[in-house]
Amino acid sequence: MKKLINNPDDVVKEAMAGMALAHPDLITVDLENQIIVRKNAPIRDKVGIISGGGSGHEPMHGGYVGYGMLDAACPGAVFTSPVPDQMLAATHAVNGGKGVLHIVKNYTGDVMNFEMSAELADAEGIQIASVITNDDVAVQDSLYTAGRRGVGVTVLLEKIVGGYAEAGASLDQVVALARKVNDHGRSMGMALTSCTVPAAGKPTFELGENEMEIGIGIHGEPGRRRTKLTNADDITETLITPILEDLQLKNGESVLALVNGMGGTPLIELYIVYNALQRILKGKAISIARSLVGNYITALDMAGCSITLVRLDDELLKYWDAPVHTPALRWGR
Amino acid sequence: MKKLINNPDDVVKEAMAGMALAHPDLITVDLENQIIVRKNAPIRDKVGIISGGGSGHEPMHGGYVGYGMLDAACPGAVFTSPVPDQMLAATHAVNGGKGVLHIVKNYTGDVMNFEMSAELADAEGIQIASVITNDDVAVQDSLYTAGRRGVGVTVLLEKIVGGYAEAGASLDQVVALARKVNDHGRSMGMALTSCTVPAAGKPTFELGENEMEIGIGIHGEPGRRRTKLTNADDITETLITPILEDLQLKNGESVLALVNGMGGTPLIELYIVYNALQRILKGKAISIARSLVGNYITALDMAGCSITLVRLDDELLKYWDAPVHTPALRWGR
Amino acid sequence: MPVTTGDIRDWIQRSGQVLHENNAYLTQLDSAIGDADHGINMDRGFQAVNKKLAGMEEADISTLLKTTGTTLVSTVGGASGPLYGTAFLRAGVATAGKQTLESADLITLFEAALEGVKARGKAQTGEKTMLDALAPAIEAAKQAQAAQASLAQIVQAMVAGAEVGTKATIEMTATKGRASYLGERSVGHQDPGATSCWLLLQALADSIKQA
Amino acid sequence: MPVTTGDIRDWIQRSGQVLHENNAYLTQLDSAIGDADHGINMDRGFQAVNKKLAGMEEADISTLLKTTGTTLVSTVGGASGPLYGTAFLRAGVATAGKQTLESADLITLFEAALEGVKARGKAQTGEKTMLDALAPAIEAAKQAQAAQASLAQIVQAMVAGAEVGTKATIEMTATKGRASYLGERSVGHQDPGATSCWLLLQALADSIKQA
Ligand SMILES: Nc1ncnc2c1ncn2[C@@H]1O[C@H](COP(=O)(O)OP(=O)(O)O)[C@@H](O)[C@H]1O
Ligand SMILES: Nc1ncnc2c1ncn2[C@@H]1O[C@H](COP(=O)(O)OP(=O)(O)O)[C@@H](O)[C@H]1O
Ligand SMILES: [Mg+2]
Ligand SMILES: [Mg+2]
Ligand SMILES: [Mg+2]
Ligand SMILES: [Mg+2]
Repeated sequence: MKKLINNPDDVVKEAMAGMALAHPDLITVDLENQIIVRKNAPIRDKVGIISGGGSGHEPMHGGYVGYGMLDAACPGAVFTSPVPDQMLAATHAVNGGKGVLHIVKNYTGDVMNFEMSAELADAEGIQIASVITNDDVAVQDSLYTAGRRGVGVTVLLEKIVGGYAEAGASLDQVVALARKVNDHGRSMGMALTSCTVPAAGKPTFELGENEMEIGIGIHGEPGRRRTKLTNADDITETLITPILEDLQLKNGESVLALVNGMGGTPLIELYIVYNALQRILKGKAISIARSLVGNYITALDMAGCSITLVRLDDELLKYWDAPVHTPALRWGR
Repeated sequence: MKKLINNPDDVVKEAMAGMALAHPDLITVDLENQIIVRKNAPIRDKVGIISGGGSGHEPMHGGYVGYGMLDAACPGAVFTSPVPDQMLAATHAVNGGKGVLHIVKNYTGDVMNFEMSAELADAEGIQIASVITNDDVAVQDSLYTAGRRGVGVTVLLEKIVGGYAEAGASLDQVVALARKVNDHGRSMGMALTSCTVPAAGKPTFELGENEMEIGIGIHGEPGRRRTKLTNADDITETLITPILEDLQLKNGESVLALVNGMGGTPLIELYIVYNALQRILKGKAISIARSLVGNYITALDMAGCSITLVRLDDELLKYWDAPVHTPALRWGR
Repeated sequence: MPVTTGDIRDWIQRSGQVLHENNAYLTQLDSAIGDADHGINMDRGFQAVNKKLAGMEEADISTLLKTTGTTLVSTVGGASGPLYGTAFLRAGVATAGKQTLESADLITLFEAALEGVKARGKAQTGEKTMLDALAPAIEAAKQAQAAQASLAQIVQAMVAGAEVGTKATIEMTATKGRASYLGERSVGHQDPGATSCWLLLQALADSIKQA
Repeated sequence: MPVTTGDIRDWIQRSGQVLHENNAYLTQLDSAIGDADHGINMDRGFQAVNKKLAGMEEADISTLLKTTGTTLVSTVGGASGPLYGTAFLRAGVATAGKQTLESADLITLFEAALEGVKARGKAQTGEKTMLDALAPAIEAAKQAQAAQASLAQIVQAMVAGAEVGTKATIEMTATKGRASYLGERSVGHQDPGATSCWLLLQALADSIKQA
């Protein structure tokens, strides 16, 4: 294992400490409770928004704490959902009197831990709502699985509902918009290499020099199938086809697109994928109104990418364009 | 070789096309001349600023084209400096009547190609100035080498002088500030793994599972020495020591710090390095007034990092903080 | 001989050791069909539990089990944290006021744990989870009890039941948890959570044998 | 027999083939002490050159050489682009108006090229660069000329001189170009630019033998 780390057990704490030092104007880090909180939280009369999940997906979620996005993030151990204590502490830290939204990616562990924290907050009389993201089309038979995973849409959703909350929306309104973003979004990912969990010390899976995994999540879980490595055009086609089928996008519709790197893939390759994506969508008369190309929801050092599309309407576009100022996403201020 | 690419020969063109599609509000890409030009260039009565170098260092330089930074970038083939025709075309595209600055990283090829383009532009009567960055302390005996390489300082310099040019400075003033930034900055890098040049198809060098290269550049060149792999704290110490010696930073001084990933190293590790860096500098009463942590000047898919420090004064700080809006760096608007 | 408070404490301590020793093994199993952290998670959780219990010399059986449960919830995370946490919490509730546990008490304890896991995880047996070790273990315990077996024999039967159940997960297609994403590809791999459950029961048997 | 326009055209074409065949080899050499692109660069450049020359049936020696030079400058990049580009440009200037080249003309051509490389690269021999193939090649040519050798023999002498020079770079410490960053670690590796220079001279010899 080759990583820029000290003791594997200290990876999350030290990275959090580093984040706190790098962004003192935006966030504070509570190492005791292992949460990252927006500077000056709680914001009076604003719905508080928290999210969380295993570490290893940086910049998600800590990098999205700040103006116009999240009020707090709860990073678990690497690839392990956080514990209810963290979400409860974060809920306390961001509760400005207008209720708190929990954004939860659909993984058994995340769902259960957030659920337990919501039960505890509820018992204290705090108004809590939870929205679960489940955009990964790689998971097909949701009847026979834990359901579709929450992946790339989570980032876009956090931005959009963060903008809405900043504009003064109520908890119910924020929840409704969050559900809408999730319903309008789908993702699919692939891996060229495995990632290595620091505490495990070796790659989670092995891929041959001419193989790739299609339909992977963001935790080094094996995907739906292993196939022969092909080129960027083919891979983009493979990822986008089930997304388009599932979203049933029609001629003339416009989307928000995320071409996301898994952590070990350089930007030059992601732009090549974006180029292929544009070509394919253009052929179907679907226009990309807004886009992100880069590492936004990663799987440690995995090489690979995922594509996310969210069908846009005026409301979504408005809050996507609203100002945001976080360590990883910033515009308009 | 596992990469998200099509034909290795098309990597640069397709990535440029992808960039153009992803950032139509900021840049236009001239594929014929292989240059990336700021939207609405040339800007009347503003010093035009161009830079360039081999591709494979994304987001540098194309990602830094836009308001408050570069007016054009000239990407060469992967790790190969661009040709004079590109710099000449870019010079034409950005010449707003106040002269054009060429920012050149100190590599034999880059220097010669920029030199030839400047000779050609000069012959046309265009006012040209060149500034060479050479901040890499890994290159020690500049008498017996091609001189220190231009690395991380280049990014910071492009931002600072870009802000200055945007504020209306003359070519002479911009040149003077650029020289100052370069003089005040030093960098050092290391690699955990090699990178793979797409057209070469295999890693440029081989490193054992317990080895690392100290003092690497950004082209997969071997470093000054190969040593046993240690931890993030030790590595940070190793990188920062020669920088501090060379810069002769004194107690109480403040710096702009860049902890840069080489392309294959995830953000979580870079924050760990930043945490170590802060601790070391704090011990020497040097404060980090501003910082960047992320992939800003990369070497394809190489795992590793570099550290850059620039001694700050009010002038540098002012133009660092000035608004910038490019694909890869954005604040203040 | 009934199970004493000391036996329960010994069990939790021993579990910590066993899970520590099997950290890499469980993580390896989780690499194949999950995200390579189950051993790390369980080890972290039981280390925290044993640190916590070390300061609670006077605790009775119910308190020991409940504290184990809350500590697992607070330190494990992932799927196994809430599941094992709930299991131990429910076990603690089911043993409230008991100074020792007879065979019937022990079965009650594990049935409460089983119900807790089912409720929290919304899962059934046959879905390739820890339930597939725990449920057959309880089934085996009941049969042994019906056959007038001793407490020690009942616990041995549980271990045997958990072993059979764990091995049976190899052929199952996962439909719950992370392994479910793999669909058919999950077949051929032993479930990490079932394996840790079997190890926990093995530790209990050793604690009782020891006593 | 003097060198004709056809020989020069054949040389450039042959160089393209040779560099294409040696793309991986030169890149491999550049991996050891550079950035793994020299073969790729030279191959790209000469492909462009030959595409260009294909449309210039009437060009004389000087035009062929100058066009090769400007095309290399415009398509190679890196250190080798300006260096080889300048070399061919200067060679073109030195052969202005010539319909054929006698031995003395050929030596003049290469001396002009050498001066061009030295000026552009601010380098001397002994610094582990292409100069260490080119300079001894010219030295050998002059000696052969002094010994009344035929033009074909002179070119053979150049190839031999370039070979010796290239092999000698193995023991040199680089002080120019990218390899200089390696300091002592550059010793033990043959310089890629010297190697491509030797290959170019070999191609010339083959073109002349062929004619
Ligand atoms: N819904 C569920 N009900 C019961 N057990 C489950 C459920 N989901 C997962 N498990 C168990 O949890 C184990 C995985 O635990 P762990 O790896 O620690 O968590 P995670 O899957 O979040 O990484 C699985 O092997 C399985 O036995
Ligand atoms: N200053 C110089 N003078 C002469 N030749 C040089 C000089 N610098 C480099 N070279 C030659 O250029 C070769 C490298 O060419 P190439 O790999 O194409 O360019 P780059 O080093 O820019 O990647 C070296 O092997 C060396 O022979
Ligand atoms: Mg997990
Ligand atoms: Mg090069
Ligand atoms: Mg797991
Ligand atoms: Mg080279």
